Amino acid sequence: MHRFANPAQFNRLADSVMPWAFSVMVLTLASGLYFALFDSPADYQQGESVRIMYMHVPAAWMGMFVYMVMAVASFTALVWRHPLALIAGKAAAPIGAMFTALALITGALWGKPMWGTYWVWDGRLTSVLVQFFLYLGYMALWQAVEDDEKAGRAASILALVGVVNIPIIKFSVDWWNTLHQPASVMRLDGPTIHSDMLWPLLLVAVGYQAYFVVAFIWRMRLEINLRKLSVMRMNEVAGG
Amino acid sequence: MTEFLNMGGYGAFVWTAYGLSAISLVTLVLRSRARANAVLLQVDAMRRRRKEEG
Amino acid sequence: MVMTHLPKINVSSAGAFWALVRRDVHLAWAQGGASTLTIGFFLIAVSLFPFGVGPEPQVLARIAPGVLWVIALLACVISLDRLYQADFEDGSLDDLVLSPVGFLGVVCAKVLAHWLSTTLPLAVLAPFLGVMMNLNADGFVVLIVSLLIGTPALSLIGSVGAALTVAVRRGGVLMSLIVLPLYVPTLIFGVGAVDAAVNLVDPLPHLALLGAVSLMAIVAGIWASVMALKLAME
Amino acid sequence: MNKAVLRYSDDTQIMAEALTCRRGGRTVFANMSFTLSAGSYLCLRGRNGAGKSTLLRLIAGLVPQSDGKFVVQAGGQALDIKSSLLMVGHLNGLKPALTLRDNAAMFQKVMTGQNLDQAVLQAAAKRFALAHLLDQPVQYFSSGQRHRSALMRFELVSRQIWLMDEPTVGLDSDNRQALAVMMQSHLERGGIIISATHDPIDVEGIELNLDDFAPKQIGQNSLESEWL
Repeated sequence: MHRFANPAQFNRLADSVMPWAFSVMVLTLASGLYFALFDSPADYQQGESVRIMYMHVPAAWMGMFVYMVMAVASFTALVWRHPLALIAGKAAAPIGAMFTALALITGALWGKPMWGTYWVWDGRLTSVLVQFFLYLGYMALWQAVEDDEKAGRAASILALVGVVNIPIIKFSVDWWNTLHQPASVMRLDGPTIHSDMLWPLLLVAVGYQAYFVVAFIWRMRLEINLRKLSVMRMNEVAGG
Repeated sequence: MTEFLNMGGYGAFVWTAYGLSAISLVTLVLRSRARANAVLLQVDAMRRRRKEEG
Repeated sequence: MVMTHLPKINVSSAGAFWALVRRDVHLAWAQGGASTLTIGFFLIAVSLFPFGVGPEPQVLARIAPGVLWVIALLACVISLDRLYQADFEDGSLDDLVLSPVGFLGVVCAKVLAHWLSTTLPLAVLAPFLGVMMNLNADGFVVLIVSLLIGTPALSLIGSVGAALTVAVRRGGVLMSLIVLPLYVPTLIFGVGAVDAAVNLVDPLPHLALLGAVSLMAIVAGIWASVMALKLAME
Repeated sequence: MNKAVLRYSDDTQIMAEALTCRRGGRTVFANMSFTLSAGSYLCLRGRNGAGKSTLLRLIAGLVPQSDGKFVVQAGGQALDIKSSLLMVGHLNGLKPALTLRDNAAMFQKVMTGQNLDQAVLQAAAKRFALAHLLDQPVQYFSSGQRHRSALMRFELVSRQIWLMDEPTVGLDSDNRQALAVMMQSHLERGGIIISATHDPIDVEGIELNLDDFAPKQIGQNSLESEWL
């Protein structure tokens, strides 16, 4: 059995990491919000609505980051048959999907004041939309396959195929975007990022990373307990 | 204060963005935590019953 | 006459491979096979658009490349969920994977058979529907060529979805959810090629990119399908 | 035409040592050992869910073993199991749209790359009383007829190791007799047969009860699963 694989060891590690992750999260998010809302300049064109950027951009980054985490977990699960890696993908997926959805929603909320419509087929937003569908497919596959072990490995294969396709999708969407580029579409991350704007952006981004660790630990605990329950039930039935 | 809330006329959008993000992040963790503990209770209950029978 | 030791038959799996392809193409066109249904879907779905957007020729001409490609793509997806499931349910998949053809041979044979029996007819049929959609004449040839270059990627990536959901009852909808996002590049470059031809712009770069995606799909598609099939056969 | 009497190599051996198989977080069977040499018949017994089918699929190489050793060897070096075995499962592997003759020809072509010898097909069909159905599409067959059609494969393709999952299902007495005769002659030619079945076939062989290898009952705490 893998040295690090059993759930008890994971729980011990999680218990020691949790306080640190939590405090880092609270600190960075609090200061990030303070800078974002109070202490950074409004944009000369967009006015105060630029503050939505501090929610939108980190969320989009996290959507991409979590998919990479899922891909690494899937690779480990498939190559080394690592039982914890198998469910790490399932634990991380909802977090990634949430961040991707938040990126889309905040993108729309930001688009409305700037271009007068909630949705604009900007290259980056469209890629995030397709990425959201990849998350949905991954999570749906987990639920559809009954046997936990097989569901995990099937979803892992899909995650690897997905991660290989993401750059291709990104390229084709950007290429498609330039093809149908309406005259003057403001690029979503604003003309240039004023240095004062950089601070809140980075703080929120680090805060979201710390948040991911916290959420991931709780999601993993849930998945581990669910697996314990299903194994207990299987043995109850098999006990005959 | 109201000037701050107004956000130069974009208050609705800015606060919805921040509010929605905050609610989503917090709900996900709380729900996962609650479910994790609930399932753990179930597992312990089954274990105890199994011990009595065993 | 007693032969002391069984002569080692050199099992040529090539013969078996083509026999499998022929069988699947035959079954696809046999009663209850996927091909006739898929072509029927393609015809009906495309002809719905004039009802939806109105019969004005310029409108139809404008959206023709996109509609033809999207519907061909959807027709491909709905014909794919039975790619492995039919053989999985009647047990012949067990025999195929235990035969010298092996997992890799089965996946390649099935994808090739699907491409020949389903996507090829779509490509051949598309121009007739192009007429109905008032597609500009310059676009006809490139429409066929783009479908021929692009559809292998549809069959290959679709095969991954089919293999992942082979043991899932009513896996068809799930398969579409899994596969359609991965079809975006093929769709974009395919429609881009036909649009370019219609606007008298050189379609070659679009076709090249479309071909690149299909080549990529060969690598990713076959590897993932074999892995997924091995998993399902456990 | 006296059929050439094929004789399989005598030093083929199937050897399992402390074989364990875990699936879906549950142990199906643990540290099972047996050795099978040419000409022997192993009959798997055990309640449903004891892992009979799993063991057959493990031997066929479709299911990975979790622990222990499992080797198929001939004269010391390992044998590629896939090219020397034939398996029949609950499902019959017949395409309903094709006739029995086409199904058999397809099976022969896929398994050996050669075309089917019609005389061999005729003999096989006669053995299981299917000669009159050769040109009928399988979709009209009863489940018993379909099962007998599946059993014909052992006559069509000559492989040393036969794996049979519930071979007697849906067979009436004289077909059961035909099956026993076919198995007996295969054993005499040095073949190896492993079958999982509830009702006995009158072919003498070794019995292996999988219940003896089930994970120890819940009472003791050795419910080994990495999740508990």
